[in-house]
Amino acid sequence: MSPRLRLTLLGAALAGLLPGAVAVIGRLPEFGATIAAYGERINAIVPAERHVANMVSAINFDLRGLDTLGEEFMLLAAITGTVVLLRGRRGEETTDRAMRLPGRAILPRSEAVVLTCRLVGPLLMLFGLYIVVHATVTPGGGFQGGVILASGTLLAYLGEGYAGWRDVVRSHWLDAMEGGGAFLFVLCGLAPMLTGAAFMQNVLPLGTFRDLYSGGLMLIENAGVALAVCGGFTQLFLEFLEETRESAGPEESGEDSA
Amino acid sequence: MSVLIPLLFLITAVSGTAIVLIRDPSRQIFAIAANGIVLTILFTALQAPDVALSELAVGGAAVPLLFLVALMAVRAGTADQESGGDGR
Amino acid sequence: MSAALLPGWPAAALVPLPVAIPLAVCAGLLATAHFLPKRLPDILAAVTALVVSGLCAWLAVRAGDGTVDYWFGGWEPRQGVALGIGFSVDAASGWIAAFIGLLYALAFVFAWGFFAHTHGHFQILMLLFLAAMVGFCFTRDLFNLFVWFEVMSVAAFALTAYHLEESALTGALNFTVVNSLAGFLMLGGIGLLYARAETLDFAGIAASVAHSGRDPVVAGGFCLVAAALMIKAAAVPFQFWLADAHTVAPSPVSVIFSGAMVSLGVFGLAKLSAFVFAGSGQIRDTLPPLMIGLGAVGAVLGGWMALLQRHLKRLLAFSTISHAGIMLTGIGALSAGGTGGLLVYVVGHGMVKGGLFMIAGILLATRASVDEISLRGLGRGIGPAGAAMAVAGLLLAGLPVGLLDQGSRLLHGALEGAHPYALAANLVGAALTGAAVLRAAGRIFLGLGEDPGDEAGAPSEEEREKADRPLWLMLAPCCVLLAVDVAVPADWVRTLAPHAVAAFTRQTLTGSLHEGPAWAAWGSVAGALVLAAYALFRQRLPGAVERPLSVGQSLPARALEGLHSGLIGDYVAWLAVGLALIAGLLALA
Amino acid sequence: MTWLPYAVAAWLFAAGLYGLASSRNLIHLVGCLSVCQSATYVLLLGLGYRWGSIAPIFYDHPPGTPAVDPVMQALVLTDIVVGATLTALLLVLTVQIFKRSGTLDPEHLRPIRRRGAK
Repeated sequence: MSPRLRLTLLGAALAGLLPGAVAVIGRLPEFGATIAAYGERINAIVPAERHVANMVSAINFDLRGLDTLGEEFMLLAAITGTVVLLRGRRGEETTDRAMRLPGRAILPRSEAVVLTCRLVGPLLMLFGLYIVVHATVTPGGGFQGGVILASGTLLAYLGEGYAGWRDVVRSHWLDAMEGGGAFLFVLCGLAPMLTGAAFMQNVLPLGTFRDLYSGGLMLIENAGVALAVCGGFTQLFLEFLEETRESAGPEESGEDSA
Repeated sequence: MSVLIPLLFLITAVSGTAIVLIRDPSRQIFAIAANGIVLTILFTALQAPDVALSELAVGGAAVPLLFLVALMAVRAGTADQESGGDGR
Repeated sequence: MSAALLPGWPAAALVPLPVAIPLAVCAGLLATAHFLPKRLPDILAAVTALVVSGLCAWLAVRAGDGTVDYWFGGWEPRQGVALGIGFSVDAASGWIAAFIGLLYALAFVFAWGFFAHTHGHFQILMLLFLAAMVGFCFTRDLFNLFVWFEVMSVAAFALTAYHLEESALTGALNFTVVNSLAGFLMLGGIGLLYARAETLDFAGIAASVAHSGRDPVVAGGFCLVAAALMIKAAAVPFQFWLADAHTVAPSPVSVIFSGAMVSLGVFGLAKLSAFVFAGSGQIRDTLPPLMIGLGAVGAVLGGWMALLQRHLKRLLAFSTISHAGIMLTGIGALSAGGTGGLLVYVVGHGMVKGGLFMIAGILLATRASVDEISLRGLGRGIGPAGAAMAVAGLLLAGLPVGLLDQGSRLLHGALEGAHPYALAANLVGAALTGAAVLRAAGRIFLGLGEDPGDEAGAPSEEEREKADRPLWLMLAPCCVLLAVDVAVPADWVRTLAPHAVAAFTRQTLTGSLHEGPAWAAWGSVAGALVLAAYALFRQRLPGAVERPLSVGQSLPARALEGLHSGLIGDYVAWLAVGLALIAGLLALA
Repeated sequence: MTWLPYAVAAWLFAAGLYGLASSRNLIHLVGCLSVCQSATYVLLLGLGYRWGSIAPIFYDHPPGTPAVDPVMQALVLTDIVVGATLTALLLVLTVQIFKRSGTLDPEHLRPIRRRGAK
């Protein structure tokens, strides 16, 4: 199809959908008037039953923990896929040379950048850790904290440079971290079954409401997620940044990737 | 609040449309990051701090970074090609 | 059988295991793959898939006439309202999951050593894919269904591009964009349904849908969710991604794509329309024209396109579109026979199509090509593969033996009275795809058909896969699949089907299911043989007969090939058209 | 006003579809897909909001205070993860496509070509 024909087709289809969309929007509950019974019920019963303050964490790690398990493995699939697709051609070897664009001057990293990164990096990681451990009481949790922790390691890249970063961050350790975190999460599901409870049933002592140690099993699941997400995102950044390197030798052909 | 939230929804619509309309990827990155920030503010206003925090980490930082790196990789490839490097 | 071995165990306690075990194995593999010996991931993956298959079969037996319900986290419903996520295993879902496990185990055997130096990444992605499919079959929670839908998609995207050729990457990109849009549509639909039903549990939504009468919000939710599942099921006009993705994926992955992933889209749609949306009159009135119309068009279009291909995997991909169309007509029949036929057909088709993709993989590995015309006569040294391909082709065409045939007979029975055109389209689709496979088998293994017809102008691409496996190792899983399809006792299926359908649709049902006429199967087999013979021996026909035939065939052929342009923008436009079509039919109903 | 969030969601999805259909650069196309996705965030959170309610975190307020719907927030959290994974995968595909074919224009890419057309 020519681009014009295609856009005409799309326009016609969207115009055809318009009355339907208007009808649906007209009959949806008024914005801000009420919330669904499911959410209302959870708000009503979970603080007492699970001793946690953050309902979203309670849903993610307890009531609907299976969704989070799936989500965790979706992330694992995507990162494994990214690794497979990016490494396919360049293999697993790493280069410690930085990329050079012809015609661009090579600037040494300024003292200020190095210093800022050395200061901000640890602070960011501390903040990430705070977010992780406070999952059940304040906003945030393993996922958000994990991403922030991964960004912290990224700052090490900005501050220490590529070679230094590559020295610190080893790819198969990240694999182990990611897989281990995910494994811990599955284990949190399977272990209660040994005691005769249901998959992912919260069998641990629940702790006291609004306390850091509240939520029982949720805390371990949360740690697993944090570990997996932090390892996964660092791996993701690492593999992506690798793409901007110049390859050391002649590239092998794509055939070997099969 | 009753003025702020509709306004934020409208800004979201505008910033999303901007991503579509800015066709140069190197400038689109800014629109993507801006959209991430706008969504973060909207989510905060909608009383969803958990979601806002993830959107800030993912949509405001991680995703624009991935776009940036992809763009750099493509640029490096283009430079290779121009200088007769290993690009095809 | 296993029920007798483990009589005292509560069936319900094991429901989460078929999902949790592959997940645990794949997390463990990822964490330790760097240190493991080379063959271990292969063995571990195949064993895991077999264990999953066994567990699912056992659950299916235990489910019997009812369902095995399980609530995660111990969140049982209170006052009839679900709080957590539940799995609900009925016999049909259980057997389909068991079949999927078996298909994976055989695909792992088929791919033995093929992906050895990737640190188990291939096995990790495949096991995730398996866990997601089992979760998709068992869940009774709409958002959980979406989660498994997405895990399935993400694993599939990465597996498609595994070869890293330009064609593989572009095919994977089209696949990813279209199926991501499917995910967003589904989530939008979930939002609408949640706004109306205020719960995510299937039973809760079903109750709310039944009460709400003619409600645009429910109809909109159905429209979005159905569109998402139809994209996965490659229904016309959402089918474009399939031909691209299945053509370029590594053959063990294509086995899973065509054998299980596409049919699961139909399976999900059947479950939702029979269980969740059964109470809405508007949706019940929409289903027959929508599913039968699109299904019939898909059956014929896919079959025709298959006949026009020379790239073997692309040929099989189009035949999958055709068979997915045939399955969709089963949903449109709105009867127990239609649903039952569709469920049996899913399993039978998966076995035959999986076997065929394995044969394509064998040709790739031993003859370094999948191009039918350049392979002409080159298959002589691997006769057993040729025999398997011919048998599979006849089964696809409707040879009256085995599971696939039982499924089609039930479908024919359901369509016979009210929808004769759909019955005809099903027969034509089966004949066309069977003819395409038989023609390819004749040309490759017997060296027939030196004068190619329209297929000579079809797109093709050189491709090869590593030839490091003995022939028997690749042929054995293929033969097992075909043998299981043929050997499953017909009486067992005949007695199981009515109960399984009743439990699947959560309705009570009496009597056996009506089977279609016997001439239908022979008709489509004869049609396939005639078409294949015409394609292979066309040069022997007198010119006066041959010329008008081939001109009449060529014109629509070129137009159809032009539609499948491979451009992502076109696919997005067609997606919007399909969405508008569903919405329009809902508005008219 | 009562319909604004839903209309914004529909608008974003349509705008994203337009971008996908008209894009001439794969990186731009990936951005457009994320616009389609932000439509789902807006729809879900819009459905889960209630005027005058607190966030569903009973730390500063005692349990029982009217709060917005936590389920929708949990769903959007998952959705954000989906978005990040899809973006990463698509960008990888884009980078690799560019390396193989030297172009980012979807109009010049075909998953499979006619014989001799290359």
